[in-house]
Amino acid sequence: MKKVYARPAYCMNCHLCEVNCIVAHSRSHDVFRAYKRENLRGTGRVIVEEKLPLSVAVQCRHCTDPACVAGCISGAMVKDPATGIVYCQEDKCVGCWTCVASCPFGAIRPGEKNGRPLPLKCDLCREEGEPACVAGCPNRALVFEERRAGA
Amino acid sequence: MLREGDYRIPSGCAISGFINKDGSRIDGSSIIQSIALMQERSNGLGGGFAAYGIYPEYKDYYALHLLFEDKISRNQVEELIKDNFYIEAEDRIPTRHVRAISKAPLLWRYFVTPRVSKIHESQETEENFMTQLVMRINAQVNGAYVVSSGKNMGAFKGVGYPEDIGEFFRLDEYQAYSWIAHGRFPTNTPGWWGGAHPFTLLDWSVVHNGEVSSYGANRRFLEMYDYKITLQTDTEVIAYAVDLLVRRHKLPLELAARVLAAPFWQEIDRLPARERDLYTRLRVVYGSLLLNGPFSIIVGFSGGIMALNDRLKLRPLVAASKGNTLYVASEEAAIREICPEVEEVWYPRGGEPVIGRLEEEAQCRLSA
Amino acid sequence: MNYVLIGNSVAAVNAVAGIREYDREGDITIVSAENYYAYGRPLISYWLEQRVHEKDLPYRPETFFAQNKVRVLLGRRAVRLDPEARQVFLDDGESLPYDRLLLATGGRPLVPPINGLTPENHYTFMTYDDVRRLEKAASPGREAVILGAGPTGLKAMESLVRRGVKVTLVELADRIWAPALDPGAADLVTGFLQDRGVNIYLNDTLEGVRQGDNGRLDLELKSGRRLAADILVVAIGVRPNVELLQDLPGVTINRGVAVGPDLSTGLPGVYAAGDVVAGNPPLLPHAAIQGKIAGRNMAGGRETYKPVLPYNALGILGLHIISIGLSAAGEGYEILREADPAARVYRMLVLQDNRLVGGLLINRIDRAGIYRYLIEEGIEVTSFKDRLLQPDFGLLSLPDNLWQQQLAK
Amino acid sequence: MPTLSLMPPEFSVLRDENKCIKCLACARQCGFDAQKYDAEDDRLYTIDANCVNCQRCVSICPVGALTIYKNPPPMRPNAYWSEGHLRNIIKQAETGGVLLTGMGNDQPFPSYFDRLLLNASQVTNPSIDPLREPMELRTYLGSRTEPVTLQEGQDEKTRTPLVPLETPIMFSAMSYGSISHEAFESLARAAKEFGTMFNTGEGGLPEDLYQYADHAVVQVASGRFGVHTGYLNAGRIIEIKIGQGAKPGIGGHLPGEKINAAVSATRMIPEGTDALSPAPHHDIYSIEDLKQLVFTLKEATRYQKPVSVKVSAVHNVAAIASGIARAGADIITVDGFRGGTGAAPTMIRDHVGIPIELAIAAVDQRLREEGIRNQVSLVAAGGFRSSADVVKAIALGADAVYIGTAALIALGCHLCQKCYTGKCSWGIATQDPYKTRRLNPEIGAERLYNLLRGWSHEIKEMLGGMGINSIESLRGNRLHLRGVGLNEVELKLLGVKHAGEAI
Repeated sequence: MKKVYARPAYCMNCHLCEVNCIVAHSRSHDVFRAYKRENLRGTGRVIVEEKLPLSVAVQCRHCTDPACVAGCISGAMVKDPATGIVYCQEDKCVGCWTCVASCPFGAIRPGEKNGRPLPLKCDLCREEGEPACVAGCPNRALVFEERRAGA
Repeated sequence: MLREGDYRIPSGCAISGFINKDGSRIDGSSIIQSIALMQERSNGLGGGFAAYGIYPEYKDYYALHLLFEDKISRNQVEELIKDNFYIEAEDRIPTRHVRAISKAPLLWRYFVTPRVSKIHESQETEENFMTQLVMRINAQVNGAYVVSSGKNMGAFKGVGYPEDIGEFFRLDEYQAYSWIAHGRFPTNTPGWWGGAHPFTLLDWSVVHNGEVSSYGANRRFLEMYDYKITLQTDTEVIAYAVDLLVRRHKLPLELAARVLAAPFWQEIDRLPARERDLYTRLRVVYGSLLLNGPFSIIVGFSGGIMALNDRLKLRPLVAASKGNTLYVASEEAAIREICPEVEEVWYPRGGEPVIGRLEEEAQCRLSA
Repeated sequence: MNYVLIGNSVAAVNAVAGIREYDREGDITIVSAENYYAYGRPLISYWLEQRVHEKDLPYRPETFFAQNKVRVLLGRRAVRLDPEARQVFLDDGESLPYDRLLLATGGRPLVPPINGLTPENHYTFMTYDDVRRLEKAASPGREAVILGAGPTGLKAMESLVRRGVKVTLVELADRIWAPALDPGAADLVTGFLQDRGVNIYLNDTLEGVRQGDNGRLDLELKSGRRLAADILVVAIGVRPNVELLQDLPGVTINRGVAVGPDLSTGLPGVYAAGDVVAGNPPLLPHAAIQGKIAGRNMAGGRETYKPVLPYNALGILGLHIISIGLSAAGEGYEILREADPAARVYRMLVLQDNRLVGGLLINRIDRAGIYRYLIEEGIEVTSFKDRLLQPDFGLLSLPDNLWQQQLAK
Repeated sequence: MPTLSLMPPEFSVLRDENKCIKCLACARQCGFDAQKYDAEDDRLYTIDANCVNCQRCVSICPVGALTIYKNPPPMRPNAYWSEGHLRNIIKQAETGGVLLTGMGNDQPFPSYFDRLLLNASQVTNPSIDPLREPMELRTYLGSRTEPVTLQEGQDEKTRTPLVPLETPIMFSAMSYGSISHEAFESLARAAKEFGTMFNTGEGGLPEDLYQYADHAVVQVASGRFGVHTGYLNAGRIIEIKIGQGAKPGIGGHLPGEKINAAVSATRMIPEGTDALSPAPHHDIYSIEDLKQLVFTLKEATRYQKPVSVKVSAVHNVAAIASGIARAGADIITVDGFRGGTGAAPTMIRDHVGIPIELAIAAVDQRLREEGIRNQVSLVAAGGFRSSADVVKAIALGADAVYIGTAALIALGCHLCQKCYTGKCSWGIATQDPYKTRRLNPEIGAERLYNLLRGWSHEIKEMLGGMGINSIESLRGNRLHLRGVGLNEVELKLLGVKHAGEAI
């Protein structure tokens, strides 16, 4: 399946993927509203890790056998059999955070939205085509592509 | 009024020419008839002819056709000529009165051979010596101009419609195996006889329809080889370019044509390796001689004519043949006018030279 | 191919998915003793406190079964297996032939023999039926005693507290959830619960139950303490439901059903997954993973189940605890610890031979899965040990080849 | 350094707090410590004195919250004592040092490109539409052997191959070390993809970029960094660098901080040591020495590589060029006074050399007068800003041009002129791995390719307008140029007529 791959050699630590992710997952889809009304700062589903000069955007790998899906107690976390996208059905999540403990990449963070728990994880912008992080990456440090396993 | 040589003059034109490859000579009436048909393409500001094989009795002498605006210049030139040549014969070029032609300059011709000592002095070949002398006259002697300087050939040109010029020069009285002609449509009215076509050097003569956008590049390249550009016309640089490539650099005429109207790189890239190498070298070395922009030309020379179009074929050029005669002209009608039953008519592709040469036997006969 | 799955919980549902990866056509029948489509058992505490409603209980939507062409027999119990004939008999006498059978019967609450303890005077905390019964009793102001302060007891406690019930926890060990919490963490959690009005009695257990005239229970503890309560919840563990295979030749029962690496039992065509499997921690992720693998293997796959260490994420009254592996170990292990009692943050990593073997995170649980990855993979951490508890610990803290390999997945 | 600077900051950074979302990209990207973040107070602030107006923060800010203002002159306006002079004096009063700067001469000297206009066809000859007709930009560099002979391959063994360019635009010498590997690779990739050349500059060619060597002009400069037989033979053209337009007459200095392991390996000098290029080549003190080096290099490469000699455009450049041609060079590269640099003394950069337009005209004319123009290719460099500049240079007589600054701008350079600090925020003139990664060579190569594509297309349009469909018909074709506002001396030097004069 097509996934987002990080190319750390070109990650310049601007964290704009986080900004773009936040806007894409906001109600308003507007950067100012997302940050200033919806208070979404810090809720990116992609995490830019820093070990300067190195930095890299970490996000869900949409595993073949996702531990987060296996571990989900409510059935909220699922892997779409058609697209392969692992995503959380938000209204089913109870916030136990087994997914947080499950993910070997640390790519799921506990979050909340409107007082309800919400695992912050990449859903490849399910309905948007190219994920916002990739589309907005100024240095093509993120690519959205199909790679063969092990390649 | 500035005239040719003072600044660049673009012009549109009519050209026509033919060669009897068997060497049979005919008088100038048919070429006049042919060029006259295309009067639409001229505007009365220039016409001219070159004829080959017209001076069999003086075939080993350079036939210098000269025009003088006054006697002073004639004296100067004659002094120069006497210094450098033995003069076998000289006379006023015969003309007849034509109402449309006026203000004709003094027209003289000299049959000469260079003094060996002078050639030695110049440390040049005889031909280079000749060209340098011609260019010296054109550049340095005010009021004098060498109309032609080849052997057994001559150019006749002036201000007026070509048929009037032909009449004026009594071309019906000359016999030639090849004739080329030009009717001119300059976009201004300098009214100087030297500015008419053909332009000649040694036995090269060139008539030309078009405007060469690469003129500046061509000219500056030729200047490196001691050509003195005096007229600022495309025709002049074309004649020099042919002279450089064929006479001095010994390229076959066919290849010289491929310099003047070079194949596109995409064509060259597709050629087999050896040809590709040759054509690449031609373009790389002589790129500055590429004639860029619209043109059709006829180049006359001893023993042949060549017609050539620019590589995009932006100006008209038709070729036809019947028996031993090859015709080329701006328009097919100009050919059919003098040869109604041509056997073959074709439109040469851009950059593809049409060359007609005397048959070997005729060549021998004429030079014997 | 004819598949029969006994049990209708997480293991069985995942087995369906596993089978369908290989076999789109074979007949699948699920025999469910419960009257409900599969639901995540841990959701019952959320249901009890009304954070989850019945419509949200199903683990998979009903369409899942239709889409996967599964026949679900609800409220039916498998009572006998004939491995020779490859038939399983249901409680209503129906027999189902099978080519492949999955035993995913799970477990049931362990209820010890205690004086005066009857099914009527106590509650267990495992099924939807359990909490539907409990809901009726759990009204504000009442008092409950929960026997056992493990994860089940704690979740029961949480939901009862949220319903306004006053809760007392009785735990036999010297600290709550002793298998997962080391003493320091247990203290923190204990203090947190006590602050919220929960009574906790450690080193103690229930010895007798008497029903008073007022309907209240009089509970006698081993220590001699007596507690009055309206509700008694027993949450001290689970027992695998192995009865179907009991005494069949070729099957080894060791508390649970013993299985091979491919999750097959000793009987031809019979597999087992989930809490019923011997040695498996009764945890949902494990059931899901085993179910999937068993399903694949039943349908022709050749996959090995690599035992997954126990791990648990538990939220109690807003305190989030993640425990992984030997999270309570102390003596004989190298311990990295960071605690911020004011923020009720506790982070502890357990190492042995420079490898992580356990982790415990309270209230700061970001990136917890990376620790689990290191534990599961047995990765040597010497080179980045000092970074393990740094606030910015992440994949980049690992050696280059490791994070690169992870990100390439 | 005195604690109190007499000079207020040159720039101010303004942050629109209404827009700022505190994503901190600015603070993370600022290369000069001007943008700061105070985590404790969750506050972004700027240190204006550090700002060099490189525009990195402005460009990266996702909400357009930042603007950099040039502060008004810190003094009473004075047409003679300009702000630049004032700042320089104060800086030198503080440091006692030589003023350093980067990029090209930024002083308001006249630009002859801006005083030249091009011709177009009307009526008497047709213009040519490049969308419909072939339009040829291919240019060959090297010495032409004339006359062309028909004996095939007769002189193939001794003939130095000419080098084709698909467009008469190459990338100037910018050494690995002065620019990042990423920038270097971008140039190399774009050159290869477009079919033109890049120039290694004087720092050698990194091992992993030898795959682009067939599009490399490999430079041999006075420091001889990274020069070995493999390097010379790998490249397509060898260039002896005598001078550079930005700093005629002086050498180079790459500070040790820019010599990391990779640069050190490529340059063949110890890590961390300053790379000093002497002002002259210590084996070239005369034209005959140059000839020796030219032929040494030809021998070393079996006459398979054209040799270029690069000089600054100085007062007697025409005579120098003639000497170079006669010393056996196949290509003469002349770098005008607007040429860029990674580091140069400000006074030299701004006050030495002559405009490239005049240099091209003089050199081309001189070589023609001597009849040796066809023996050498003339490459012009130094301040080409647009395709029109390129067309004008070729019409004046250049075969091809080098672009350096324009290429860097395509890569992100904002001309802050701080290359010599090694802090480049755009990942170009730096070896700091935190910054070099900002320039993804994939993107860099694409942008450079696009630039070449755009310029080449424009050149075709201009050629077509002139009725020319091959670039060689423009070369030295000064009839297609007219001067505006030029005096007679200038017109004569340039060999062009004034606008309004007929053809």
